[in-house]
Amino acid sequence: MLIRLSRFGLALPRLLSNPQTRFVSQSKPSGATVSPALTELHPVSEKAGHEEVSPFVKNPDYHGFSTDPVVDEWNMRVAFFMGISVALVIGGTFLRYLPDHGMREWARREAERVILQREKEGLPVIDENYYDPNKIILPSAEDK
Amino acid sequence: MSYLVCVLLFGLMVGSVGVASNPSPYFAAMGLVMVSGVGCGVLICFGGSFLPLVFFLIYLGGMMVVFAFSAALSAEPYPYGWGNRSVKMYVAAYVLGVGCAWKVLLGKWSGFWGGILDESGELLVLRGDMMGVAAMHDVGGWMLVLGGLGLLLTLFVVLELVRGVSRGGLRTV
Amino acid sequence: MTPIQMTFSTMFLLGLMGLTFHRTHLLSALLCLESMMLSLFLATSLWALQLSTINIATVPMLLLAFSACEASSGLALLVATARTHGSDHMQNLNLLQC
Amino acid sequence: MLKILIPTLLLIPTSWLAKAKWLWPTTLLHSFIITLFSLAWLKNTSETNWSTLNPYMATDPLSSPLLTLTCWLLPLMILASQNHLAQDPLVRQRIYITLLVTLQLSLIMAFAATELTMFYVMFETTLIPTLILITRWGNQMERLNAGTYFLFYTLASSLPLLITLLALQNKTGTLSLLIIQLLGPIPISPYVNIIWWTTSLLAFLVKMPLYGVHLWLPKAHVEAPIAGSMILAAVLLKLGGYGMMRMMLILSPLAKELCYPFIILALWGVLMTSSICLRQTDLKSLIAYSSVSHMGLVAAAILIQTPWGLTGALILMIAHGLTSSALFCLANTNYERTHSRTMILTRGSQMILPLMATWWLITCLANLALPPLPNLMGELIIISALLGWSWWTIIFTGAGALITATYSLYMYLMTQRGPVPNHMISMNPSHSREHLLLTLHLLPLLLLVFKPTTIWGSAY
Amino acid sequence: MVNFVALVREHWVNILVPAGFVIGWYLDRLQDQKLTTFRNKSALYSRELKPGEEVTWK
Amino acid sequence: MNPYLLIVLLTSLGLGTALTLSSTHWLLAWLGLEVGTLAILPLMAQPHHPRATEAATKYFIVQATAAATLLFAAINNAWLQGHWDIQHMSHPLFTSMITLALLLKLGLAPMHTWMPEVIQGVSLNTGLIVSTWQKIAPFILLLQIKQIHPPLLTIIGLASILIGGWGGLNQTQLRKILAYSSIAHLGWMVLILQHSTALATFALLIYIFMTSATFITLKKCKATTINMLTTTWTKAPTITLVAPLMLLSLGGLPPLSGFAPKWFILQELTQQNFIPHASIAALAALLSLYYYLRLSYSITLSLSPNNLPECLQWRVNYPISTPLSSALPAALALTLFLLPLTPSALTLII
Repeated sequence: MLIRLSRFGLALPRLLSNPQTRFVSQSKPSGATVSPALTELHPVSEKAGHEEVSPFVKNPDYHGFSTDPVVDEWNMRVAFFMGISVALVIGGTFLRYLPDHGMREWARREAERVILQREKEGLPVIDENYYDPNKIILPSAEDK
Repeated sequence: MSYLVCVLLFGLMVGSVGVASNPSPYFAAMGLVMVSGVGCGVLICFGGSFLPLVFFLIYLGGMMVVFAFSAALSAEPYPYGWGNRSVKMYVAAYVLGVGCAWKVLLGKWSGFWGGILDESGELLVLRGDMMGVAAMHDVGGWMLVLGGLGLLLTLFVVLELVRGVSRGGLRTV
Repeated sequence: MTPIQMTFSTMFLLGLMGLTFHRTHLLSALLCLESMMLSLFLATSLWALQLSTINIATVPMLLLAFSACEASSGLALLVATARTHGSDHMQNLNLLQC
Repeated sequence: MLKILIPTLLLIPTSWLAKAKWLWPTTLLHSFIITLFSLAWLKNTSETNWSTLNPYMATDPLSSPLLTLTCWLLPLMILASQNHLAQDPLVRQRIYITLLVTLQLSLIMAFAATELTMFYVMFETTLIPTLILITRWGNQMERLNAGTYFLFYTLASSLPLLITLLALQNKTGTLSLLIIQLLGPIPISPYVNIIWWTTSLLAFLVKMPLYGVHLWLPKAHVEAPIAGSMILAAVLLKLGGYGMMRMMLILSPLAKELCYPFIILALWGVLMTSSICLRQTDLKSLIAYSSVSHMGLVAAAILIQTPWGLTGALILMIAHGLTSSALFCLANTNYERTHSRTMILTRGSQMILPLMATWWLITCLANLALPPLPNLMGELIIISALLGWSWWTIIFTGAGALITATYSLYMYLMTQRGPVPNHMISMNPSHSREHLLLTLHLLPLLLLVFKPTTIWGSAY
Repeated sequence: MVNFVALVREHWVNILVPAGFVIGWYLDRLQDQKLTTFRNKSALYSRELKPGEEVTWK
Repeated sequence: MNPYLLIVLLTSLGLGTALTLSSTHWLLAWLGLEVGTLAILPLMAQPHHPRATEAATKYFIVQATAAATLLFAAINNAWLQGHWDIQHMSHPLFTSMITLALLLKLGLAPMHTWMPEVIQGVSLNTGLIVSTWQKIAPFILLLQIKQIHPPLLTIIGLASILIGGWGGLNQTQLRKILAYSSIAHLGWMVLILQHSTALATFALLIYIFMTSATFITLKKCKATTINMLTTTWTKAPTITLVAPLMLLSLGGLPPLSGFAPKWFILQELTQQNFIPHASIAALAALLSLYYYLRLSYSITLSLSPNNLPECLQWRVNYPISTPLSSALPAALALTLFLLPLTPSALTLII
């Protein structure tokens, strides 16, 4: 998808022969009435100078990596495969299924479940006696 | 005897002030001659005989010739003597300084002459200093070699330093 | 401190001050250096004479030899400087200052 | 630990031995492999928080997100620099990659070090590659000035730290982070205490940077090449925050009141730098000042030393690392086309590069902390932690958040909307490389929304 | 076959980083073993491992 | 120069230092220093142009004065205490005098002014000898005498670090910059001298490695001013790559071996509770770092495609290969990569 979107600019090389672009008026210039700002910036006669040549002139499938089309293509493949498929997808999966360290997630889920349950039963969310006092075996007085 | 030594020591310092007070090299060399002559006398007073001889020979015989030659080399038309104003200032300052220093330290002598004057030495045929120099030649092996090496090295150094390369030359001021 | 020690110390310091404070000619600087060495020679030989030891009497000889070396190299430098700088004025030796 | 370090080290010979043609794909491939392996650091099964232990290095929940961020940044830097370096001779491209790899190596060793002296040495080691990146591959003449500022600000503040560390070593006998947290308070006089506290934290506060000692940062950012800006914003600033968190551990019982001026300065800096952003004309400088403002929040959060503050600081550091790096990439795509950083000259990009405008929008929203993103998570936690510390801070944090939103919007509107200047009419369309680059910045940010515990540090 | 040789000559550098990973993995394992030499022998653990029993660390 | 003579002179240089190192008697130490001074004079004056002669003269006068002062103090000590042993000097006045004389020989801060001028006047090879080999003998003497006045060395050390930094800031001549760098480095050694002689020796060793690498590099590029450095990349590209690292190592940035002596010295100072001294020294070292940084800017960091801060030379000196340049790789390796090895290297010295 992204690759296709980047070809959005393909129309430009064709336009380069003509300094007009689609962002300026597309109506046919009638004789000398080219927009003055445009002629000032891009004098028509001087376009063969040392200007930057768009890499799309040489390689219409340019991906921004290299001027050599083969390397460009391979570099694009490597980058997308390693970046998206490997690093993001495999890495994301790895991170998603990391073991629950110290059972913290479990504890949280359990707590939420308990809260929902207690709310349903109309009990207070947390009892003031966290442990059931009956179950706690206190040392008897003579042990001291 | 000690009166003579006193005078000689005074002479040493006068000579030093003469060298240090920045006169022209002519006069400074003269001061140095005076120092070395008086120094010779001091050594003799203290009972040496061989060392003053060497001293005298080297200084007055060897060194002074070279210094005089060099002084002639860098001769200047209007030499500053000790009578000149800036030199006089220096002389005064140094004499004052030396005087003060002596005055301050005068009370703190630990015995006037410190060591002993070797009076009994006159009975001996061989003097300590002569024997010492003989000992240097006899057992001082490597030190002697070292001294010779230093002198040889100096020969090379001097030859290399004054070697004329196609430019430069001896000029007067 | 004995007067003798005081004397050669004064001589040495006079020479050092003369060398340090004000010199017009390179030659007079060398002469000051020489008077310093001379005072050292006197000091060592007086020390040797006072102790009347044999071995120490070699010290002034070596000192004299090396001060002669020093003096002659100094004079050689004087000649070299006179060649390159035209004279032996100390103020001419200013090519290397910032 | 060596599982990552040795491959990273071997990336250097790889970059020198690779065939000229395959230089960039090869290094990219391998840096991604290293990145993938580095994710394993996030798996922490130890009971004491420290894992992947070896005698000098270890990871814990505090350092592992930063380590992973470091590793994540290397392929992105390689990806981002390809166009910038296309004109350079081959050898210089190789040197450039070597520098990036060296930087990563020293950063990994800095974040993973368990010994404070080693941390310090590695902290300083990062200076040299960064300095060379800035001053060699920067564009303007002012880069030399920027490099000097960068080096001297950092060194002048961190040399006292070295002496402090050495003195601490003499006092306690160890600088190991594993042991030093178990030590009791160190007996020193209150007067020395003040100096000690200041020198320990000043290095990191300058590196963060704190408002007032931040002058090196905009210069360095503006002049650095794209990779330099990215790594500087994403990781090097975080070195300051990380160091502070570590040093705070030792200093914690001491000098409670000493942090007041610094907190005030940090919060005031949030306001001031974001206001400065509002009237910036230079795009990269704006992003740099926005970094300063975010880092001010982080500094304040660390200085109050509550668990929430530390968690918020770590989340904000990671999120800001990805966001500001993405912003610099976007600025660079504009710069490579228009050769200008002045925003008034690069208006209206939405008309020319519409997909880029989407990335701009998402990144700006991330920068102003839009709800689901970790940026918001971090800022919210920091703001509430500061609020719990003192009510008055809400004035600064609230106004700061407001101005942050304003300047993000200003940046977006300034670059994307408006009339297209006439000199922008023959621009290259955006490359798939750049889209990939931004995807790789923003997707992790989005994915972190689903599992923020990876970057929460040890406090959850 | 020639093609394969050419391929190797062109891309042999790709072996470096994986090789580094293997070396690093091996060294890490050595290190772990060294650090945990006494892990299952300490007074805290208080017994030797039975044959075939899993170690408690990992 | 005649190669036979060169051999004689170089051997004498070695002999002088060896004599000083092996002596226990002040006279012999003095003889060694004299031999060393004499032997280097023709090497310094060898091009026989005015600057070389002038440098040789200045060097001679300073060294001869220092040596004479040293001997004067030794004789006075002998008069008062009756022995000439180097290691048992104990009279406070004359020990200080000898220390000062040795510091003058080394060129430390209040007595440093001869050093930049002399180095500036001589060729790079001789400069290398003057700033490394000639430092060894006085330095070892300094190590051997007992220090009576601790603040003396501390003050002189700190002053040297500061002045070495300040002096180099405004220079455009490489040799003067290197002379000031030498002053600053010696300041570090003198600062630690009274606390740990092993560390001082170690710092001297590392300083010798780094300085040799720098001098040989400059010799290879035939560069004597900062402007001449800007064309290094045309002559020696590899050197261009390594030079900034070498300079930053001189400046003492961490991963390079120049950091090691500073680190250990600071550690020793903090251990002895001289924390303010350590801080001043560490921060003063930043001053010298500034000019190293400036040098590396003009060598490498502003290469040709990017814009330059200095004017380019219009004439390119081709790199030359001296016998010394074969030592460059070793010196460079020692300059850059020694830090991880230094703790064990230090145990070799101690």
